[in-house]
Amino acid sequence: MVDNLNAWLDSALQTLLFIAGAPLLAGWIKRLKCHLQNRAAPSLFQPYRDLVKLFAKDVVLAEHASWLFRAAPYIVFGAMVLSAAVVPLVAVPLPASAIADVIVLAGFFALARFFQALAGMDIGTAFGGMGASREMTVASLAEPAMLMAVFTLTMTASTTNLSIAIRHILAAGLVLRPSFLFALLSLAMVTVAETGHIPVDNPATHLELTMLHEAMVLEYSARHLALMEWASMIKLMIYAVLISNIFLPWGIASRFTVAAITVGTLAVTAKLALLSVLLALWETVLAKMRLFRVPQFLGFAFLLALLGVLTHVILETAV
Amino acid sequence: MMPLDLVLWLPLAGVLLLALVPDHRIAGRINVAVAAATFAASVWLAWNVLRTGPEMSPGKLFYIDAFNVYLVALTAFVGMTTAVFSRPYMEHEVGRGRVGRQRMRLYHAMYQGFLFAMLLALTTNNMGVLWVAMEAATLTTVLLVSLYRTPESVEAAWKYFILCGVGIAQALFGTVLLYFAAERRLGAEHGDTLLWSVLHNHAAQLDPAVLAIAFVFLLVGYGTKVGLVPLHNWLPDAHSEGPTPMSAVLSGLLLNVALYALVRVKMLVDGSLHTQLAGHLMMGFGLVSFLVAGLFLHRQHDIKRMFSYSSIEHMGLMTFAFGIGGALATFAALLHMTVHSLTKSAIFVTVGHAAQIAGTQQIEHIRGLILTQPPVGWGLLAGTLAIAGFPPFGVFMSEFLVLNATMKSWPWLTVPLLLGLVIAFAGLLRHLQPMVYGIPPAGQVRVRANMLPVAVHLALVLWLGLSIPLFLSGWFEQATRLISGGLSL
Amino acid sequence: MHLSALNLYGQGILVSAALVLFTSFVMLAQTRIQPLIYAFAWQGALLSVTTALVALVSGHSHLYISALLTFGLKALLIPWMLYRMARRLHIQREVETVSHPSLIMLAGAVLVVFCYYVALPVAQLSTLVTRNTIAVSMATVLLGMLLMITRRAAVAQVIGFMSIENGLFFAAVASTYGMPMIVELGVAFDVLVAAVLFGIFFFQIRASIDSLDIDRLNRLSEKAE
Amino acid sequence: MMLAYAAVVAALLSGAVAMAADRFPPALRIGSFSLLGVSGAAALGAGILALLSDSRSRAQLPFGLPWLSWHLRLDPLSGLFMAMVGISVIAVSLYGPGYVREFERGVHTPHHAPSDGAPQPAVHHSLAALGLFTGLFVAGMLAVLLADDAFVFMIAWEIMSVSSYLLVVYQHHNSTSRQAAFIYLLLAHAGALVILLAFGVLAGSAGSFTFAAMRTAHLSPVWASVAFALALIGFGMKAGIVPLHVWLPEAHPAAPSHISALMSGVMIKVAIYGLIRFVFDLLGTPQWSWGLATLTIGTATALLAVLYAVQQNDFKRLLAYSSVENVGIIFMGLGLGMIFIATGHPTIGAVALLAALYHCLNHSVFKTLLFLGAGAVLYRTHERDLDRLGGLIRRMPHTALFMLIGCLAISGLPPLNGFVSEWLTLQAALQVSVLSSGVLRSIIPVAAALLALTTAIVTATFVKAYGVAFLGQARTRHVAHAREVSIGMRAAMALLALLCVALGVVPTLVIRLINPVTRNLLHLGPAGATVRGWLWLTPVSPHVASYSAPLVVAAMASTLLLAYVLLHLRRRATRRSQPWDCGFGGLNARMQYTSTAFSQPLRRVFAPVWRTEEQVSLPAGSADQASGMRHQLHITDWSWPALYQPVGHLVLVAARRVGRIQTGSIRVYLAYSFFTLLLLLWLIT
Repeated sequence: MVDNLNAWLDSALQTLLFIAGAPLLAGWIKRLKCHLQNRAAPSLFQPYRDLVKLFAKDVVLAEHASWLFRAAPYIVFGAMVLSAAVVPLVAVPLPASAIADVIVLAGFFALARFFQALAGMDIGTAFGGMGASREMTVASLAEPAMLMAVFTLTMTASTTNLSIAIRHILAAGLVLRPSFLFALLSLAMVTVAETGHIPVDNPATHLELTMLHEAMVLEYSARHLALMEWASMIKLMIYAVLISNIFLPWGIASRFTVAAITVGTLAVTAKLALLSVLLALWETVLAKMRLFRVPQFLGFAFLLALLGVLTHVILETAV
Repeated sequence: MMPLDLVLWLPLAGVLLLALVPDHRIAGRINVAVAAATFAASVWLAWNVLRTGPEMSPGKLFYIDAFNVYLVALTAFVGMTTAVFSRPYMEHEVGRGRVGRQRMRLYHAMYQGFLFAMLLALTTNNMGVLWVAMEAATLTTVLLVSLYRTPESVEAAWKYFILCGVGIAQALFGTVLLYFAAERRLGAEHGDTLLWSVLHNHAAQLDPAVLAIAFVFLLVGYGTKVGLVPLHNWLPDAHSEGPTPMSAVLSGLLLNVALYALVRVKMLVDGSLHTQLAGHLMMGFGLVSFLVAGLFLHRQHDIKRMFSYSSIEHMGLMTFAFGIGGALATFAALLHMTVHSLTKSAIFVTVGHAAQIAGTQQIEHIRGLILTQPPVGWGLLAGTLAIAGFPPFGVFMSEFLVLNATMKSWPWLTVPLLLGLVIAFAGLLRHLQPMVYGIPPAGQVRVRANMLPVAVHLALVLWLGLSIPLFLSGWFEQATRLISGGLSL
Repeated sequence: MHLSALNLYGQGILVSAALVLFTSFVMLAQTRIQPLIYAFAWQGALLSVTTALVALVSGHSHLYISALLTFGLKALLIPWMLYRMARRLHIQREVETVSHPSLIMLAGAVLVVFCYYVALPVAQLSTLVTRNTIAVSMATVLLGMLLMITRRAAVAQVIGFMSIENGLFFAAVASTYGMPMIVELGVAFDVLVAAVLFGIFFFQIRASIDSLDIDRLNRLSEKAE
Repeated sequence: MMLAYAAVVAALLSGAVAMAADRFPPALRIGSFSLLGVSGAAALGAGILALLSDSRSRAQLPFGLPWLSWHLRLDPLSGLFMAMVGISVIAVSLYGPGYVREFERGVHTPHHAPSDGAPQPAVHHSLAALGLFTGLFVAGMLAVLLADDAFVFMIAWEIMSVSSYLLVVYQHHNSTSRQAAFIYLLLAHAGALVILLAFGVLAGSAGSFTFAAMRTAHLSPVWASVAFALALIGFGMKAGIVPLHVWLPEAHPAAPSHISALMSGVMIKVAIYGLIRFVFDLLGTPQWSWGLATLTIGTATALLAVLYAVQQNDFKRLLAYSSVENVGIIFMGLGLGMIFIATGHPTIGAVALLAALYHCLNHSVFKTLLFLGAGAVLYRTHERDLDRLGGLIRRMPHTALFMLIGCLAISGLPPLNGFVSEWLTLQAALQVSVLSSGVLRSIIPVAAALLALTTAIVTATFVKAYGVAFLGQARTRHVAHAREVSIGMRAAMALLALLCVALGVVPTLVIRLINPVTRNLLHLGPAGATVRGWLWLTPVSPHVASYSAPLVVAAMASTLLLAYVLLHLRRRATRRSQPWDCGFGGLNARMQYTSTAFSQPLRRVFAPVWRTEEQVSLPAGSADQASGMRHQLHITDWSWPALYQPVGHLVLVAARRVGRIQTGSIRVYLAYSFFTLLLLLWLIT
């Protein structure tokens, strides 16, 4: 009972860490990019400052913004927090991930997206609608790809419970799985698309016709905007953590000892840092692609994920 | 044999009486009265038979068994309701000046004459007299078909006359051969050997070869009157050009009686031949008629013509069912006879009113009936759904049984049957829906319509669809046993 | 049995049967209305003669009645009615063009053979002197139909119809020494009424399409518009 | 059982009462609909009792054929579906009285000119007909669920079809609904005959039409497959599987909205009931090939239908297509069930079947809700075209809220009910590794992937529908002045919305309720679905997968609350001003993204799926291009030209051919009978 309680406590803390860490990751990526594009880089903690500033401001609403517009940021943020809660960051077992498995995780993302898109359309500006439309298009391809990629894992571990699955892989030790290769690739592509990064979207731009994600939050200000931004940072972090902890789970703590936890924290930080370097490089070398090539990009991701599942079924399961 | 005499004499008296009454209004009333009296008598007769089993008249000239007694009742009933309908309808026609006073006399007299012929054909025990009655049925109706004297109606009447005449002539040849075969076996005590009862009792001894030939002639002969494709060509013309009450009784009664004759013959032939020849021939004709008529439905422009094709279709189905033989199919066919003639006559009544509302029989000019005159519109809709075999109407029950009988003995024939049903239904609905629904064009006027017969008929059909009353199913089962040679359900 | 084995009457019956068949062919060949009617009358007469002979041979008295009936009806009354009608409609001299008359003749001949072939089992069954006449009567019936099919004049069709009736009657007499009396009477009555109705129809048709060419009665059809 | 009778009788009575409505309109509003409500309540009660008591009660009525009286039976399976019918009917009975006022006023239809172009007065449709057929319709559906022999089943089935046809054609002043109704009745009749044939095959070997006899019948595998195929076609026709679905998006929107709700929400469920009854109950153990067929069809249906749905601009058509898509998902569940059962994994099969049943329940709730909502919009604005709506969230706040819940639910978003059933379906699909057949192991994951794709597009669809209709600014005057609908109509929607939430939050209780059904069909129950108490939903085993909706809701609520409180510690003013819109000024309604525009990217992506005729025309000499530009878009279903037109053409050609034989020349006719005679004579000798 006690360690059960411990476990819950741990998962709560882990979630907090997750939420708190998200801006840091964002800042780190931005910084790396600036260095790579040899621009003067903002501080690592710039995102925190932005958030604080936004929280402090007064809200400006469009005249005919409806209650939905105001409720959306909270719901989006809440959905992201919940998703963060079920993804093991530094330690398995994570009892919280029994509440909601990967499918529910995808569900949370969809929920957030649903409200974000609606919020975008609420004011009735052309950009809002455009952003919503494009976001839904991209998502309708990215979401299944992501699910498929994760299904590779869940079918390998024959469970959809993330922490159990990761523990299973951890226990299996180093096994080269062709299916994971495909899954990893597609998950990476999905991550780029879902978190609004080049080549699908450019988080830096407000160039009207190119933006996806930004277009939906155009009308937001102050705390609402802050919540939205933070939520998207958390989302990025979730994807990053998923990739790192599923495909190279080593170092993640499987017991609640201080040592183990510390190791886990260090490990995950290292992994994320490394991953962000890759992302930054990727963003620097590539250019944003035309919107109508995005579906092909994601279609490819979907295909890869499907290949992953199929190779798993065909090659890796004993008949 | 009191009721039987009444059943026959009443209409005969009606002929003479109506031939003398000059005023068509009074005549119409008398017509209704006589028909009603006949119906009462027929019910009495049916009741007797139900109580005391088959009856043979003293001269052995008439024989009432379970098979024909309910047809007698049915015929008298439809005759009555149609008479009720025909009174306002024909008055309207006279009002529109389509018919003169004189011809109304002819009309009423011949109406009763036709009923008499039908009842005679049903009740008689003598194959020869049966033939005479069938011929008489043609002769009485042929002048009514050309009642309006339009070129079309005359043409229709001529075709009706010639084709049915020739056809019926074949039937007579068949009858002669039947007599011949009988006489060879049963010796020549004259008169008796043509009695159906006698023939049926000695069917087994009759010579197969002769009966086969005889059956062919009788099939072609009576089949022409049943309206089997390709002998059907007179039917749509006669139905569409004659006055609507005539169409109602032709579809509702004449076809039935012709089929009745055919089945009687089949019973004899089956008794003699021990092959399924008769059955197979009937199945073939039935199926062909069923399918072809279904296709014809798609190309109709005249509302009465369309429904006459639907009659052909259903006659085909019944012939098919009788052809299958066996208890289930026969029961189904008998039931279908009943519900079809009730429904179809109801439909023709409604159609008559619809045509008067629109002032034409052209389908594309009949529109939005349920907005112009709701009772007629709904009546037409209900009737068509009923005839198309939608439950809870009785037609569904009989078609259900036919399908299952087929499924039992000829599984693969269910496919063409289903196709036929769907095609026919599509044909009906595509024409029906615009007539019933939509915005009525200018110039459609309400008419004095007596929808009582329709209501009664459809109510009966509905009742039969929900549950068959015991006495009726009792008749059907006896009849089934008679026809299918002792097989019972 | 061999022909010579029959008595004179029997041979007479066969002869008249042959003549009846012959008259059918005559009608088939005859394109003018008036002679057609005459031929029809002759057929009726021959029919009644045959009936009388059969009555003589078989000694069925009621056959005499039907012989008289036939004579009165089919040899006198109906032809006379038709004749009068033809006069009043001024068509008695009308000649109609029949396509391929020789072909039709041939068809008729084939029909006779066919009927013989069909009627064979029946004939073998019979013990009457008149057994092969069944084939003849069947042929008469079918020839009548052929006549109706090949002719466009309404009158010709009626005659065809009536000759079918003749064939039937002939069959009844020849194969079974006649039907029961009541049937005979009923049939005769029907035929009479039919003849009257035909008369009425001539005028109706004349009134509607002022011609008696039944090929012009083709308003009602299902042909694609 | 008594309750079930009561339900049917009440429905019939409500029809009978409505007969008076033409003279006395309140008869329909008050009498008929309250009786309908009673009927619904009774049905719901009967269903739930049957589920709880897990009992089978039989009865025979002295109707029908002398040797085949009507057999009735109420068991958990029919109970479950009866409950569904009950729920929807209750909602409709609340909703109807408000909605039918429109018909009392007589219908002016601004946008549908009558087919013949005649000047059109207000058409007064018969209220009596509306009420009567509604009653018959409901009674028919209930009777189908009660039937225990093929005869009653067919009768009830056809009554259901015909009455719904009469309701579809009810607004017959516009030709579109006449067309729709025609197609509908035709296909319905064809389907019914196919079903009849399927029963015939069973009865042939059973020797009787009672279901009891059919259960014991032993068919050869071939005949069993034939029966299955026939049943799949027949019931699928009604449920609207691709490509037999064409009638559905035509017919459902054409009916009055509360009827559309019943048809889409419940009637197609009755069809699915028929299939389940036929396959799982009467046919005995399924073969895996059947499962594969069902799964494939289901997947294709779901994906294609949703792709059509996302392109619709007519609110009700969109909903109808989404019904087809949901039927697809249900069929996937059934297919998986058959596969797992046939391959000897009944527990997993039970999960799949459970998922299908659960989805039936969910869909019946939220689709009814959505149609009622669309009806409410239609009622106030006389608009079905999304591109003419907009901004309704401010005009009709309550309706908007309920619709939002409906959209969330149908998009399968946690924690609402739609999500649960899709989650279960996916869970079942993920158990593929237990199968030995390589084919299945590789096909099922693909199906799962496509299901995921489908749900994603559904989300897009409903974002579009909701966003365009309820958010932004009003696009037409009608819409700008719309008012909230009557309390009754709102109550109906509120009820359903509440159910959506409830079914989503406590799935375990619902599953406990449904369990008897699967247990009876498969003679066992999903072992672990609720082993860990009401809090945890663990379909296969706690270790494999678990979902705790209550906790999710709790966590969500607490997070939201926390965030809100933290952010509102210090009271700060919120200022209203012009939207920024990247600095462009002068925002107006025509600048908004339309529904056509919204779905344009998807249209590009999946172009070959539709027959799109798109043209952008620019009239010459128009001063500014933007205003002169016209954009026309027609999107049609492939299955029309591919499947139906050829058949129709074939029939007509055949008819013309046959027509030739009837030349009108009497001599030809005589020749016919002549040669018939000769032929027959030649045949017999």
